[in-house]
Amino acid sequence: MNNLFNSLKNFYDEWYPKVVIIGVYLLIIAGFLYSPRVFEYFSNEQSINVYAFTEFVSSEAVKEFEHETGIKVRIQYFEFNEELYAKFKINHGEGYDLITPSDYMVEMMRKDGMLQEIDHSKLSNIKELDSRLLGKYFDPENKYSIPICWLVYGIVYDRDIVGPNFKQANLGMLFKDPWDLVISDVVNKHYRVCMAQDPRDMVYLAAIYLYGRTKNLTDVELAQIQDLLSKQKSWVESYTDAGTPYFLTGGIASVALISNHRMKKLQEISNKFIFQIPKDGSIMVIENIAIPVKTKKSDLVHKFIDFLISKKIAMLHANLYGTNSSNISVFNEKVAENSNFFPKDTMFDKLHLINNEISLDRVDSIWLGVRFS
Amino acid sequence: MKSIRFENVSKSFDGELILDRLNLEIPAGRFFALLGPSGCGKTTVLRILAGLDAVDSGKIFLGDQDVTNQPIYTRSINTVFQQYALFPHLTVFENVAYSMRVKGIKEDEVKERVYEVLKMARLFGHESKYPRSLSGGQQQRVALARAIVNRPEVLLLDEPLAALDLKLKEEMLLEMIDLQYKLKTTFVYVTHDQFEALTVADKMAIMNTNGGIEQIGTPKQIYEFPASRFVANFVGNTNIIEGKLGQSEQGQVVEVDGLGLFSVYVTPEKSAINSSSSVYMSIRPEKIFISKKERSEFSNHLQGTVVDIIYYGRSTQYNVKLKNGLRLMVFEQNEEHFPQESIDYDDNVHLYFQKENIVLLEC
Amino acid sequence: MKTLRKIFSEEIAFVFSCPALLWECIFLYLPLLVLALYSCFEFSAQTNSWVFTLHYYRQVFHSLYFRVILNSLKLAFTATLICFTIAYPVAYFLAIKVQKRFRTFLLFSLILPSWTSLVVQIYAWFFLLEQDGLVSRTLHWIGLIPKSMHLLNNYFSIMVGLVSCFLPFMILPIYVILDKMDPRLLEASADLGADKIETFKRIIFPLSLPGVYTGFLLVFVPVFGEFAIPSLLGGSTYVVWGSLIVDKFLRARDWPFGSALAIIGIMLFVLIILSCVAIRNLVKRLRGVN
Amino acid sequence: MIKDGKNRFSRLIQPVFVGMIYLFLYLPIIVMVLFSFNKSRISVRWEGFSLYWYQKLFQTPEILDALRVSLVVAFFATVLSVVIGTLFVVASVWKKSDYMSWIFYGNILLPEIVMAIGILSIFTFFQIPLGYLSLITGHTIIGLGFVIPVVRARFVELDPILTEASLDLGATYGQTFRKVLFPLLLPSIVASSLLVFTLSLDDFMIAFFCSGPKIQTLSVYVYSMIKGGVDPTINAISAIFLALSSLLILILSYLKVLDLVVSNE
Repeated sequence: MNNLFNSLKNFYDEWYPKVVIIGVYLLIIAGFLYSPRVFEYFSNEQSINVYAFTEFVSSEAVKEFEHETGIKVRIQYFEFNEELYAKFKINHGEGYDLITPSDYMVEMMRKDGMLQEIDHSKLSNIKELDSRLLGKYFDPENKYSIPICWLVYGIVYDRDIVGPNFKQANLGMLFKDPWDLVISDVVNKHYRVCMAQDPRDMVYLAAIYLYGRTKNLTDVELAQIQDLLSKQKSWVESYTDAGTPYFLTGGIASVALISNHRMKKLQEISNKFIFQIPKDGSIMVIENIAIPVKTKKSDLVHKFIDFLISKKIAMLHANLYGTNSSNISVFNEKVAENSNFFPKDTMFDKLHLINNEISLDRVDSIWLGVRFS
Repeated sequence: MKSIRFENVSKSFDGELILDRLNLEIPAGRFFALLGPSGCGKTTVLRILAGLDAVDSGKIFLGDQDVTNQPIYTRSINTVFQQYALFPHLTVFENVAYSMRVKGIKEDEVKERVYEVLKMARLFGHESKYPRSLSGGQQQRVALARAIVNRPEVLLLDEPLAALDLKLKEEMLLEMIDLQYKLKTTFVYVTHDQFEALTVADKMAIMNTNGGIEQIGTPKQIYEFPASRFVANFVGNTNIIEGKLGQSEQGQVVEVDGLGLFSVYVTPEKSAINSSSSVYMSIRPEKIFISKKERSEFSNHLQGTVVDIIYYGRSTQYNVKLKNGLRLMVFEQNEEHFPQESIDYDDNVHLYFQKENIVLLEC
Repeated sequence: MKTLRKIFSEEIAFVFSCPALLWECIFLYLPLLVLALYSCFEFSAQTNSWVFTLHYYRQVFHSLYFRVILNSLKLAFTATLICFTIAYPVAYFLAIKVQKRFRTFLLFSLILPSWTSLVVQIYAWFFLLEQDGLVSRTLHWIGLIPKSMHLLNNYFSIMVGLVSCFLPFMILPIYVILDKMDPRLLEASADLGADKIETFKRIIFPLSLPGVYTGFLLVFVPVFGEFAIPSLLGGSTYVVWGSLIVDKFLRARDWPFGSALAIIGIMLFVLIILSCVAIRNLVKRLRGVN
Repeated sequence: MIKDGKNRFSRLIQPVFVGMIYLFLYLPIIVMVLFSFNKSRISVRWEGFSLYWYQKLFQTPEILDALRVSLVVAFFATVLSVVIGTLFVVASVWKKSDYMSWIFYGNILLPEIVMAIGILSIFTFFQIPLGYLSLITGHTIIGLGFVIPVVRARFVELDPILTEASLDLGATYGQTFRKVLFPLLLPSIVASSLLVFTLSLDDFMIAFFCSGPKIQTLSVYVYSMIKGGVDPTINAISAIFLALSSLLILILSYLKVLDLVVSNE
């Protein structure tokens, strides 16, 4: 008994100082890490933190908004919806006041309870929105999201490669073996293709090409899609977004999948290329503004949303980025200017939105199979 | 200037006992040498003294003060390290001034004392050089200067001359003796080189391979009257012959198998050795007289054949094979300027020595 | 050393080493532990509790994923080997041939490129490697290739990117070791009758091995985990471990699976290192016996 | 004569090889600087000289902000990792508790994404606000993995003989560290600082996950620009940054500070 007591006492003597030291250090580290909270508490700066796609909220617009309202706007950019989602999944999006998820991401975030309802009555410009973009599957009543702009994927090709038989671009230009097209005289020389970076786009596009739909795809159909993409790989130069202009202007690839706003940039460098929306349909993406559930700056954010969808700013962004504006009057003006980049109304029905029916896991496993074939 | 006393000091490294209840007294103000073969633990003694290693048990006194648990930097003991351990980023001056500067001594005094010491060490004019641009001997002197500048009670020297050539070594030894004489500091000199130890020491201790002290005494005592076979063998060269102590009509004798009787002289200290017990006889090679002629003034006489002749300059060594197969080493002073009998390989020679030159050692 | 120990007291040492250790534990090992737990527990809706499972590990081993890991190891190994082949002569030249006053300058100009963003450098390679790019033209001019070639989106371009980004990390450690080498050793070797090649083979190279090992680690590890270079310069046609993990964590949000992938990759790597060490020791021992 | 010629050839081949390797390393840099003066919007064709991107750079506060964040984070992460790393090395070497050092190999071995996710989950779990401090924390972890091995290698080389000599001469542990070890460790400290600084500037993963909503580093900004190809303003800022750091290195080497890092004395 005494022995036990002694050994306990020794243990205590030995560890007591160490525990105290560790405790002190932990306090210091904690103090160090939590100190911003203190500053935060004392600061009452009027500001909103925006987490947006690279090309949808410009610093010019922000400057103007800051100038008009005196509210400070900080922007950070992300590249993929999934980055946004991953960050929100871990820390519930704490600190962000406004985000720009794409269509399918709105549905996911909405279902996960990450988004706040938007008060439409606070948005004076809401009537100017293009009605074709409202009430889609991902947010039937637009309670959680407001479209800011939209894009459509088209085919860009070198005008030299097409033969006299060629009339309108189609998905076959991407998915059929260029040799076959050469033989059947559709094109007059062999070419290589650039596809987009996101495997999801690839799978859905293949589904449109094969079945004309993106819903209710069976396992067999998905397997066929994988086969198609695997076969296609041999004439694909690269799966890239950023590299496409390099490969096209460098003459390495002659046909590419490209979104219409990126095409606008390409057009600025070279006029060798023609952009068309494939006649068998394509993918469209609606980019939205949404408010994370954790923000406490709802009023300021609504102001900013209203500002973003106003005609002036929508015009600014449409000019700057070449995106299709969600503001109907801006859109119509742009179409009038240059109809090439925009889908005609008849085409609109053939444009498919990405949905969440095929899980990302499934897409990834198809993709891995493709890349390893 | 303080004496040092080790009381029952034990120390082990990794479970291996290096020092086992060591007792040692080092007199104050003397040049004390600690001599022992490599790996005998003499460096450990030094490190314990300096405070670089702690003892497992036992006590160390500096004068009357128990310093066993005193931190290294508070001990008034300085060391000259084997590889000098000069600070490569400091000049000679800064190296020497280091110990005073860390104590916060005023810069005027630092300057004065450093120059004094540098002069003493004949380093004047080198004070702004860096150690790497100095020669080995100069580095040695910097290390020495650095160690004495703070006037320690005890100066420890850990094989300080190991890296120097013979000539420089002899020079440095004399300088150190001079220095010790001037400073009157207690010097503790650790070495495995008997020549260095015999040269510098006022008093020396011999350590054996087990970390025990074999003998303490003046160099003369150690050399002439080794207390054990180990000491006799380790300090200088010697011939060891094993035999049995006995009594005959001429007095005390030792009987050796195949060689007959040796008459010996038993000093009073050795009188405790029992008659008819086995003993070693140690005879220094220079105490043996070698000749081809018969002589009668010596108390012991042997015969043998020359098998090796090694010319040393000041002396020549003959290895002589005795009739029982034992080999003896003999030194003879060289003298070529006067005619001398010449001894050659395979010559039969007579060996003579006096019984007083035989040191009896217990087995 | 015991007195050093006594005076430099236990408490002070503890106070000194605590910040680094705590930092390490809280911000590296604790999270790692959490991720490791993630990879072997599954939330079961039926029992409403966490259940232990090796499901994710099985998934890694039974699929293409494992091949991806092996491929990345191969890629990393090749890149490291190329880096080593190039870096050694450069380090040798810097350490032994170059005059001391130029050395500092040359060393720092070695590091300078890595102070610009990796992505920017990669994009510059885009330009350099394209069909009519500088590299292709130069190679054509020298006569190495028959006509100007498209050098992007293949194994070659990945290698160029990897090597150009990680080469300094191989050169520096080797340089450090070579620079420290005692020139007398070389003289001794020459004196013993070894020619330059023999001296290199028997003295310089074996002595520089620690630097080589460090360089190996400094290049192999980041290349193994690299995802940006293979995916940007390889035209997404090459899948590597790094981008798999990034995909799993970022895109698919399949954290358990991502963790399992990460852990298996690291294990595999550690296993390789350990077996290398073991083989070396074995060889040493066998030699010792003979 | 023939032999001489051959000698000259073999003497030349090494410098030429090294020169080519340097060229190889600098090719992308040269191209980058070149394109920062290009008129074209996409860095793919030379379309004439222009200072437009530099002008635009100074009108784009985000880039300058991002650069500032990067530099601040890199600076503090470097200082912090050097200080606590060196303290650890001192304690572990003087106490002979080397066995603890292996845990710092983890920092080099783990893929950055795993580290980043891990750190983010810990920060979120404890509700620690993200920002400068979380970035500094993360980069300090990366830094420790380099500081500790580098400084330790040097320390072990110096110790114990110089430490002992200093203690023997009456210096306390503190004085020994300040007056003997620190000056001698300085090269390794400076070298590892440079390394940590570089890594912190280049890091993307931790910067991406742990930066929080208010700040972003230059590397994250650059990455988010990738989608549209590298904007020439990025080239411009890289060129400026490069020019500044070259200038710094030139000044330092003129002041002989760098020799300190390179020499082993």
